[in-house]
Amino acid sequence: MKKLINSPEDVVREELEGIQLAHGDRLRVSFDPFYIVRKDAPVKGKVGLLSGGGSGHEPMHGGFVGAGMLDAACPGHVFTSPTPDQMFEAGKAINGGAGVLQIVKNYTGDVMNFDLAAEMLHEEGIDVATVLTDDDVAVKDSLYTAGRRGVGLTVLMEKLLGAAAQKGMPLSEMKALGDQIRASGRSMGMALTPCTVPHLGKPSFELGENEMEVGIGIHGEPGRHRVPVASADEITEMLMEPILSDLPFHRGEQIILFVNGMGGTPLIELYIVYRKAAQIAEKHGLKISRNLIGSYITSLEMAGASITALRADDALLALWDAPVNTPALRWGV
Amino acid sequence: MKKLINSPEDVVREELEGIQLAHGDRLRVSFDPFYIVRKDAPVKGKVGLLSGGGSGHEPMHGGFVGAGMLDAACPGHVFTSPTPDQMFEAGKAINGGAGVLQIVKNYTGDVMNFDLAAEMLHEEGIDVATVLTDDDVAVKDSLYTAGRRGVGLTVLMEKLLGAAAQKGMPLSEMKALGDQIRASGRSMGMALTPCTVPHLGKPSFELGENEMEVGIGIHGEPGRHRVPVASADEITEMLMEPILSDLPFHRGEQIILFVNGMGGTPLIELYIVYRKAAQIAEKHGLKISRNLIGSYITSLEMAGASITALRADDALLALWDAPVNTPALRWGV
Amino acid sequence: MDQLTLAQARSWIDATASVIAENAPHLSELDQAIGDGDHGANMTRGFTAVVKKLTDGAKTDDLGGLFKLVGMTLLSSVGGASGPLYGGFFLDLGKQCAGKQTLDAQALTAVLESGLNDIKRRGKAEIGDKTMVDALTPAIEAMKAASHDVTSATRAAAETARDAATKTAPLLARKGRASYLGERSIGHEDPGANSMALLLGALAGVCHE
Amino acid sequence: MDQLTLAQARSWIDATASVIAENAPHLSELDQAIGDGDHGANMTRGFTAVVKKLTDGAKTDDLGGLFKLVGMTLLSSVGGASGPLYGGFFLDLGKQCAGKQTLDAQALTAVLESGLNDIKRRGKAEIGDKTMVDALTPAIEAMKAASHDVTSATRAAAETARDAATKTAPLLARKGRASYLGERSIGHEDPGANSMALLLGALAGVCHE
Ligand SMILES: Nc1ncnc2c1ncn2[C@@H]1O[C@H](COP(=O)(O)OP(=O)(O)O)[C@@H](O)[C@H]1O
Ligand SMILES: Nc1ncnc2c1ncn2[C@@H]1O[C@H](COP(=O)(O)OP(=O)(O)O)[C@@H](O)[C@H]1O
Ligand SMILES: [Mg+2]
Ligand SMILES: [Mg+2]
Ligand SMILES: [Mg+2]
Ligand SMILES: [Mg+2]
Repeated sequence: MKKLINSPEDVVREELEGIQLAHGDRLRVSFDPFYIVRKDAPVKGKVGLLSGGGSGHEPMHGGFVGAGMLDAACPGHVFTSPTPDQMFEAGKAINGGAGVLQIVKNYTGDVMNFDLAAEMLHEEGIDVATVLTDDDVAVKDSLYTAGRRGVGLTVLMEKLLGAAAQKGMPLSEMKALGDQIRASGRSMGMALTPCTVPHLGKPSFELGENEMEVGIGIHGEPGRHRVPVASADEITEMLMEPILSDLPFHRGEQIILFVNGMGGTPLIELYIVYRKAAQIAEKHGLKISRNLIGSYITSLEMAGASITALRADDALLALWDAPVNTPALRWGV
Repeated sequence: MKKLINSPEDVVREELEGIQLAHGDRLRVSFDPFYIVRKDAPVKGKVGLLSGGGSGHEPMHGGFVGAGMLDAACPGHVFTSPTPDQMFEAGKAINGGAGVLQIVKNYTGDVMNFDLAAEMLHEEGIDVATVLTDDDVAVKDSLYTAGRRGVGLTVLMEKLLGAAAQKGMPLSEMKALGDQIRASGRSMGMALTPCTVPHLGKPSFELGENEMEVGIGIHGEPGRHRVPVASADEITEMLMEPILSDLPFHRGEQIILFVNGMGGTPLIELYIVYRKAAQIAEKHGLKISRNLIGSYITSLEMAGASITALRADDALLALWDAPVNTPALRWGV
Repeated sequence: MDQLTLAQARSWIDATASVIAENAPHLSELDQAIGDGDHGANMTRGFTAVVKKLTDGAKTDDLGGLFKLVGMTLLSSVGGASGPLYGGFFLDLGKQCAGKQTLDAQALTAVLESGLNDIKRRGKAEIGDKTMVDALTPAIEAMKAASHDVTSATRAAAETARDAATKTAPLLARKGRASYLGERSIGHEDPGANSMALLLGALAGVCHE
Repeated sequence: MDQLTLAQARSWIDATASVIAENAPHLSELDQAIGDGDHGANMTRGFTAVVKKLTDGAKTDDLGGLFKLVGMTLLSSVGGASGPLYGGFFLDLGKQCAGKQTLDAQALTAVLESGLNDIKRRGKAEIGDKTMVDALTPAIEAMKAASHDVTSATRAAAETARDAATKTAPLLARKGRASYLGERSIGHEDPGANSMALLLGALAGVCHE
């Protein structure tokens, strides 16, 4: 295992120290328990937007804390959901009187921990609502599983709900908007290489020199199919077709198209994937109204990519265009 | 070789097609010869800022084209300097009457090709000046070599000169400012893994499971020392000490500190490196006035990091803070 | 042995911490095959935190207090799916044992069954879904069938759980991370069933001495 | 053979293109050891573009026109360090040969020496710096010493360049990318010296037939 770390136990704490040193002008880091919060929190009268999850997906979620996006993020250990006390403390820190909305990726651990936190916040007299993301079309028969996983859509969800909160949307409307976004987005990912969780020291799965894994999540877990390595165009088709046919997306619709790197894939390759994805979208009669290309929701150093498509109307696009000022996503300010 | 590509020959063209599809609203891509240019070029009365170099360092340079940064970028083949006809055509496209400034990384190939382009532009009646970057302290005895390499400082140089150009600074002052920046910044990099140039299909060098390469450039070339893998803190010291002692930086000075990923290193590790780098800077009595953390000047999928420190006064910081609107670097707008 | 005492319960927690730490690599390996490879680290982190609190002198006057402390600590240190499940399990044990200093075999069985129900309520898993429920459910049935002393009841539980954990291998996972693998989850033992077997093994160990 | 003709010069370019393409993997391997591994691809891309232009019927009425076309094409298709160096070299040959249909051995030697000087001026490399200069310089000396016919002069050049390219291995690189390696550049042949030897080998080949 080759990593720029000191010791596996210290990875998250030292990362947070780095974030505090780098962005201390606008973020505050709590070390007991771990969370990252806007320095100006709580913003009075604004719904506090809270997310979190295992570490190893950077910049998500900590890199998305700031005006126009998250108010706080709770990092767990690498690939391990955070604990309820983190969300509870973070939730209290960002409650400006209008309640707290939790954005939770649909994993058993995340859901149960956030549920407990919601109970605790509720007992504290704070209004809490929760929006799930479960956009991964690679999870089939989701009725007989823990359900679809939350993946790339989470990034778009955090941006869009962040803008809505900043505009003063009340909690109940935010929750409805979140559910609408949840219902309008689909994703799928693949890996050319596995990744190595620091405290394990060996790759999450083995892949031959000519194999790739299609339908992976974001936790270094193997996917559903192991197939021979294919060209970028073929891979993009393998991801786009299930995404587009699942929702399904209809001719004439507008979408936000998000091509995401898994951490170890260079940007030059993501543009090659975007090229084909855009061509496929066009072939399906979809209009790409906005796009995002880069490594925003990652699996450590895994090489691979995921694609997310979100059906968007003008209201959603206006939220997308609203100013955002976070370490990892910034425009309009 | 596992890559999200179709064929090695098509990598750059297809990447450019992706960029055109993704950012066609604000950039224009020329395919014969290859260059990326602001859609609103030439900007009348403004110095046109031109850079370029081999591909494989994305987002540099193409991702830095836009208001407040580059007017055009010329991508060569992977790790191969572009050709004079590219710079010549791009230079003509961005000349708004105030001349063209070329930012050139100090590599034999880049320097000679940009020199030829400068001659051609000059013959066309366009004022041309050139600023070199040669900030890599890993290159020793630079009098007996092709000189120091241009690495991380190039990103900061493009941002700062981009802001100066946007403010209407004339060419001669821009050249002087560029030379000042060149004299005030130093960098050094290291690799945990090599990278694979697509048309070669095998890694640029071999590294044992317990080896790393210190003093690498950005072209997959081996560095000057091969040493056992060390902790993030030790590695950061190996990079910071030569950087700080070379210029040298003095107690009480302000710096912009840039921790850069080589392409395959996840952000979580870069923050761990930043943490130590900031501690070392503080120990040396330096004030980090601004920072940049991310993979901005890369070597394909190489795992590793580089650090750049640039001495900065308030005038430079104002240029840093000025609005920039490019695919890869954006703030204030 | 007729009763599980507070001192023994405390030893149970210590023994669990040791056996979990020892088997952490194995638990993580199981989790790496069908999950995300952190189960060993998660459980070790949790029980290390518990032992630290106890060693640092956290006051626990009765079984209820002890189990509540264990539950709260697991909840705030484990994370993942197992954190709320094991945390909730011990919190439930704590509720059942409020004010109690000892448990006889029958009471112990009832208390563990209540804990099982908390796990099932929270995780919505049924028997056969390839989770820790598959180890705990038959273990409790075995306790009911065993003779009415704590030593043999817990030994029955431990042996049954051990066996049941192994038998999760051929199951198709329907809950938790492993469920994403579909058919590919078949052939691997469930990590949580294994940690549950270790927990019950540690219980049998202290009740045997 | 007394004279290099336009037709032979044209064959020289074709032969160079073939031999460069054949040896591209080797050239890139050499460049990967002490550079960035693109020399084979760079040179192949360049000469393929040249041959395409010629096959597509680009008009070249004399040696000057032919070499100018080669130079311009290399300049706009090779990139890297070798692009301006080989491009400039052929542009210089073009200037020297403007209006000429043939070159005798002495004239050919003088023209190549002028090209060498262009390379040295542009790249600022001296003999011993471990570059293409180390192959071309002794080759020109050998031509001067050889008997005054094109066949033996070019054969001497080719053999000497071949030998000199091999002898770049023990040198410490002082120019180009390889110079960054310092001592570690020792023990590897220079890629550009090798491509130069191929170029001169191709020349000897067409002058021999
Ligand atoms: N819904 C559930 N009900 C009961 N047990 C579950 C459920 N989901 C997961 N588990 C148990 O949790 C174990 C995994 O725990 P752990 O690896 O620590 O958490 P995570 O899956 O979040 O990484 C599984 O092996 C399984 O026994
Ligand atoms: N300054 C120089 N003068 C003469 N030849 C040089 C110089 N720099 C590099 N070369 C030659 O160019 C060759 C490398 O060419 P190439 O790999 O195509 O370009 P790059 O080094 O830009 O990747 C070297 O092997 C060397 O022979
Ligand atoms: Mg986990
Ligand atoms: Mg090159
Ligand atoms: Mg797990
Ligand atoms: Mg080269």
